[in-house]
Parts: sequence; C-alpha cells; structure tokens
Amino acid sequence: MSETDEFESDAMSVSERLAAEALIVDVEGFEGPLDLLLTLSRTQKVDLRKVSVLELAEQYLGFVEKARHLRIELAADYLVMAAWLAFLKSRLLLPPDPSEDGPSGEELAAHLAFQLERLQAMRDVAAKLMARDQLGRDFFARGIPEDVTRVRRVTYTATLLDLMQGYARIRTKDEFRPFVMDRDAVMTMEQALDRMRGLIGYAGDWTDLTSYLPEGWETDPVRRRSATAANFAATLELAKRGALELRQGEMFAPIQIRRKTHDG
Amino acid sequence: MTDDATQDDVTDAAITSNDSLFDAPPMGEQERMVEAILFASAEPITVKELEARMPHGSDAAEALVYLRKRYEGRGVSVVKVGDAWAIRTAPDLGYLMQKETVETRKLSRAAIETLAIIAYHQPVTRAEIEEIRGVSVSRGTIDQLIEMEWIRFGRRRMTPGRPVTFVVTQIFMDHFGLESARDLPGLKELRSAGLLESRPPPGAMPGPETDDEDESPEGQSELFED
Amino acid sequence: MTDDATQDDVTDAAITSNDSLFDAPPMGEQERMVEAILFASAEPITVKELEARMPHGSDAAEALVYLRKRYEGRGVSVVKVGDAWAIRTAPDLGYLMQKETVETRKLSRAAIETLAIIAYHQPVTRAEIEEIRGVSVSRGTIDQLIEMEWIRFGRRRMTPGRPVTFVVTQIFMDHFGLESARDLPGLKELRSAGLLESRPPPGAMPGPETDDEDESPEGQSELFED
Repeated sequence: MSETDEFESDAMSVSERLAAEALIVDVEGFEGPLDLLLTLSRTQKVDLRKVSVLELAEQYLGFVEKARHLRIELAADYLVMAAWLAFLKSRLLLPPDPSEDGPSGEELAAHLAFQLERLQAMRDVAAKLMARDQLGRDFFARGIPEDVTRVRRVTYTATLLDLMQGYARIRTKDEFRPFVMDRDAVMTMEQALDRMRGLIGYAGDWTDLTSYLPEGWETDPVRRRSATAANFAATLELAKRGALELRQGEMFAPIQIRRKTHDG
Repeated sequence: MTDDATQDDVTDAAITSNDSLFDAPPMGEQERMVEAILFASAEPITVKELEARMPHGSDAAEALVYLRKRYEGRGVSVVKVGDAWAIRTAPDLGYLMQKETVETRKLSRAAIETLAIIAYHQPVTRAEIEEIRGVSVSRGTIDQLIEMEWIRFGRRRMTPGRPVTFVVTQIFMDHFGLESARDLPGLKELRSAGLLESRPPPGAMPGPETDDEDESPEGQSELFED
Repeated sequence: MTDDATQDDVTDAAITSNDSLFDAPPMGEQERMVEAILFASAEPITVKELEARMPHGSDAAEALVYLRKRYEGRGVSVVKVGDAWAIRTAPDLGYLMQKETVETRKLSRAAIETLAIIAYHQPVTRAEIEEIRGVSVSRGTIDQLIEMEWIRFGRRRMTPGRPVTFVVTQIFMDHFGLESARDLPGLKELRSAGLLESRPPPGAMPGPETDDEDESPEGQSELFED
C-alpha cells in the first residue's frame, strides 16, 4: 500500500505534488467536492470540454489519499465523491458488463464534465455580473428624493333635495312635533277625577256624562276621545266611592250621572 | 493633496495653458459633471464643493450657468439654495408630488338646515337663523359653509348692534344648478312635489334628534317645551 | 392659492385650444411631468404608476421615448429597469461621486455564486442551486440575498413537494443596471452552450444532501407566512 503510494507520488511531477499539497492545506477553502474537482481540472491545463474525467478521478483520489496520509479529516461529502469516482474509474476502465443496468461510465463522465463546465460558467458570469457598474458605486440615484406626499382632502356635498327637505323640515316643525309631546291632547284620569269632584256637587239631577267634558275638549276628536275616557273612568271611581250614581237606558245610550244623596 | 494642487497650478502657469496635460475638461463635460453631482448629492452643494470634486481647473460656476439654462422650462430646475445649488421639481409641477385622496362626505343636517335658511331667507342674520331653526347655530357650521364658499357675508343689518347677514354665493348657485336663490321652490311646491308630507303617520314620527352635535341642550329642550 | 392659479391656467389652456376640457396635456408637458416624477424618485417607477399620477389620457410611454433621447450623453440618463424607469447618473462619472458611495455589504463567494445561479436559471429551486454548486446552500446565504431584496420567492414548482423557487428582483436589476433579466452578461452564450438546461444526473450521482430539515414543507410554508 505504501509502496504504491510512493509510486504514485513519484509519478507526479514536483509541481503537481506541490499543488496537491497546497490544495490539502487549503481544503477548508473549497466549496465542496465539485469545487475541488474544478480546481483539479485546471491542472490539466485544457479546455473544460476536453478534460479527461478519468485523469480527474485519479487526481481526486490521489488528493484524498494524500489527505488521509497527512491525517487531515475530510468532510463526508468529499469521501462520498471519492467513492463515486472510484466507481466511475472502474466503469471507465473495465469493458461494459451487459448484465448491468444503469448509465454507462461514459454517460456518467459526460455528466460530471457538464457539471464542471456549468459550475465554471456560473463562476464566470458571477464575476462578470459583479464587474458591472453598480448602483451606489458607479452610478447613482437621486440624492434628494422628493417623496410623494399624501394629501387627504375632504369635500362636503349636498343635493338640492337635501336642501329643500332640510328647509321643509324646519318650516313644518310644528306639524312634525313628536307624538309623545302631545300631552295637551291627553286627559288623565287624575285630571278628570279632580275636575269631577268639584263639579259633582252641582249634579243633583241625572245629567249626560258628555256634558261634563271640559271646554275646548269637545270639538277636537282626539281630545274628546281622551277626555271622555278619562271622565268615564273618573265617574266609575266616584261611583265606587259612593259619591254618585250612574245609569244607562240601553246599549250605546248616553250615560247619565247624578249626585248620590245620602238622605234619599 | 493641497501641495500637489499648488504645484499643478504652478505647472499650469508655467506651461502655456493650451497644450497642458492638465487642462480642465471641455465645458460640455463640466456641465455633465455638475449635473451628475447635483443629481446624486444628498444635499445642496456649493460651487466650491463642486470644484473640489471636479477635475482640476474646472469652472463650476460657468458650468452651472449652462446647466441652469438647459433646465429652463423643464420638469426640474437648477435652483440656488442659500449659496448652494440643487435640482428641484419645477414649481408648477409640485402637484405631481402629491397624491391627493378626495373624500366626499355628506353635509351634516345642521349645516344643510342652516344653508337652507340662508338660501330661503337671505340676507339673514345669525339670530334669525337660530329663531327659524329653533336651536342655536354653532360657529363651526357657519365657518364650514363659508369655507366651502357656499355662503358669504352680506350687508350689515341696519338694526341695533348692526349684525352681519349671510347670503348664498354664485358657487352655491352653480352647485345646486340654480339661476338665483329666488328659483328655490316654495313650501307649497315642495308639498305638491311630494317632498313634504303634510303629516307623517304616527309610526313614522321623527324621534328626538340626537345626531346633531352642534345643537345645544337648551336648543333641544326648547323643542320639547310647549 | 397656487392651486387656484394652476387650475385657472389649465382652464384657460383648455378653452383656448378649442378642444375638450379633458384632453391630455401636450406631449412636451407630459415629458416635463415624467421628468419631474422620475427625478423626484430614488426608485424606478413603472409606466402605470407614472400615468396614475399624470393627467387623464397621458401617454407616459411616449413621453419616456422623448425624455430618454433628451438625456442621451448627459450627466444623468433615463434608464429602464424591468418594466420601470429611473434616472441615474452616467456610469463614467461615478468617480466624482465618491462621497455618495454606499458601502455595500461584502458578499461571500457562496452568496455571489448563488445570486448568479438564481439570476441565470430563474426560477430556480434550492435543490437545483445545490445541484449546480455541488454543495448545500446555507440558509444564511439565501436569507442575506432576500434581505438585500436582490432575490425573492417565485412561484412554487409544480413538481412533487411543490418546492419554492427563487427569482431576482427589480432592485437587483436596478443595482446592476440591467434593463431586463435578458440583458444579463453572457446569457446568450450560456444558453447556446446548453449550460442553462436542467440536465438530470444519470443514475445515482453524488450530490449534496437535499433532505435537510429546512426543505420540509413546514419550513417552506413558514417562509411564506407574513
């Protein structure tokens, strides 16, 4: 094992050996096995399209061997690549086994070459991109940008209809007075009772209840209705207290009241 | 640096300026430089600062004269700010730098009623408006209508205290499509047009108004008193 | 007051031109407007945004043609950035602007390569980037580029797992002075050399670990939440 190692080392030129050692020292600087392969391929000093993948595989395996020799720990993916390249190497060197499926050694090699070429191409264009004129370094944007200010403006509007309805509302305010405020059209039983108490003394004879409606309440239907109801309720109350008597000749006939005489 | 510059000056003076290697760039180039520097600078920049950044021998002041002329009548202009220079938006295009959002709101009921009274009764004093509306009129309502240019001050009334009167404006007429305030329909016409019901059914009775912010409590209670 | 004056001017112009009140301003005016808006903004502005700010009926695209011509060979120029436009100083005058130079964060080699791969292969998934570089892409690299707003998420790829894709942004194009992604240097050559095709590796080839935890569906959806 060590003999072959020696033999391989001898096969490399001094400069190659120095390069390989430099690579090993620099192993931290590589961005993975593909990057390392790309660097190694440069030592072939040929166009990437013409690179010998077999030679490259050998270079890589040599590198890994060297690293092991120098007790340098390589990351797992470097070792995976090494294993794969060893496999590729055997495929390339041995005649194809017809019983075996899968891609041929040539296909695998071609793809590896493609990957290297593509990675190199990406590096080249990345460099070109970074060499371009850049904003804030070679060309510049406006130094005093004027921001767009947002102005919020509120306009008020009204239609002629709004105007006319508004005016009508004011001018007809009396008609529109809220119903709950129409107390003057309502007579309560308390009011009627107070009033009847005072008046009952004069009712010595049978008198129509409607004649007891207060003045001004007998014409307006709303007021009349309220006053009649209040008066009737008051009459019932007074009758209950024994202050007066009431009678009605027949259905819907006028209700008559008179003072109850205690003597009679 | 300063030493070098001084030396250059000396050299310039020594060599006939025409064929000097240190000739300032042509004026057209200097103008481009001033243009680029003014554009990119985060603050207005003085002639001295310009020249400090331009190749030796440049005349920023002269370049500025040309540049200023070039921007005359353009969308931006080269303006002097103190003793420094800057590129600014042409004043007449300032509105492009504003994004205006217009929000249309309905005039408040108090404002509409006040406006209606002024339209129907002009010239009318504030006291008269309050008498007609039955509530006090807030200052804000009048101010708003004046700001909208829908009402303006009329002649003072020749009564004690000489109160101001309010009248509606031409802008008001234009907005409401009226030839004159006399064209406003009367109550009878409003009623016959169905805009006024003589008496709403009890169910549709308007309740006490609570949404008129500018109506004072006294005004409201006044409404309820009878 | 100024607004009034402007409005009056506009009205006058419209009346004297005997044309519709709603006609777009003359092309010369439109050019001035585009000039003012572009000068005022540090960021590129789209034709649509321009027209939204210009009077109704304006043709910003046409005005831009004139404006671009006007600034040819000047100290600043009108440049196209994707579907937007901006004014930038002429690159040959960059040396005058040392004061304005912004120190950009130094990008790592990994970040630069990742950026280039996204620009040339967009839309591209993380797995594809890793395939090309032969190493896994650290989260930090992608994060840095997103933070710089040079890349953003594109549409999800309609393949199993629906992986997210990355694309470059307008800010990226603005930064590198690219009119469009088609103007990337060497793009044509790469394409004709077949180096932009996605060629699946034959059989089992060693690649970077693609099953890292942040490629999990949770990780991705998390990225999209905001």
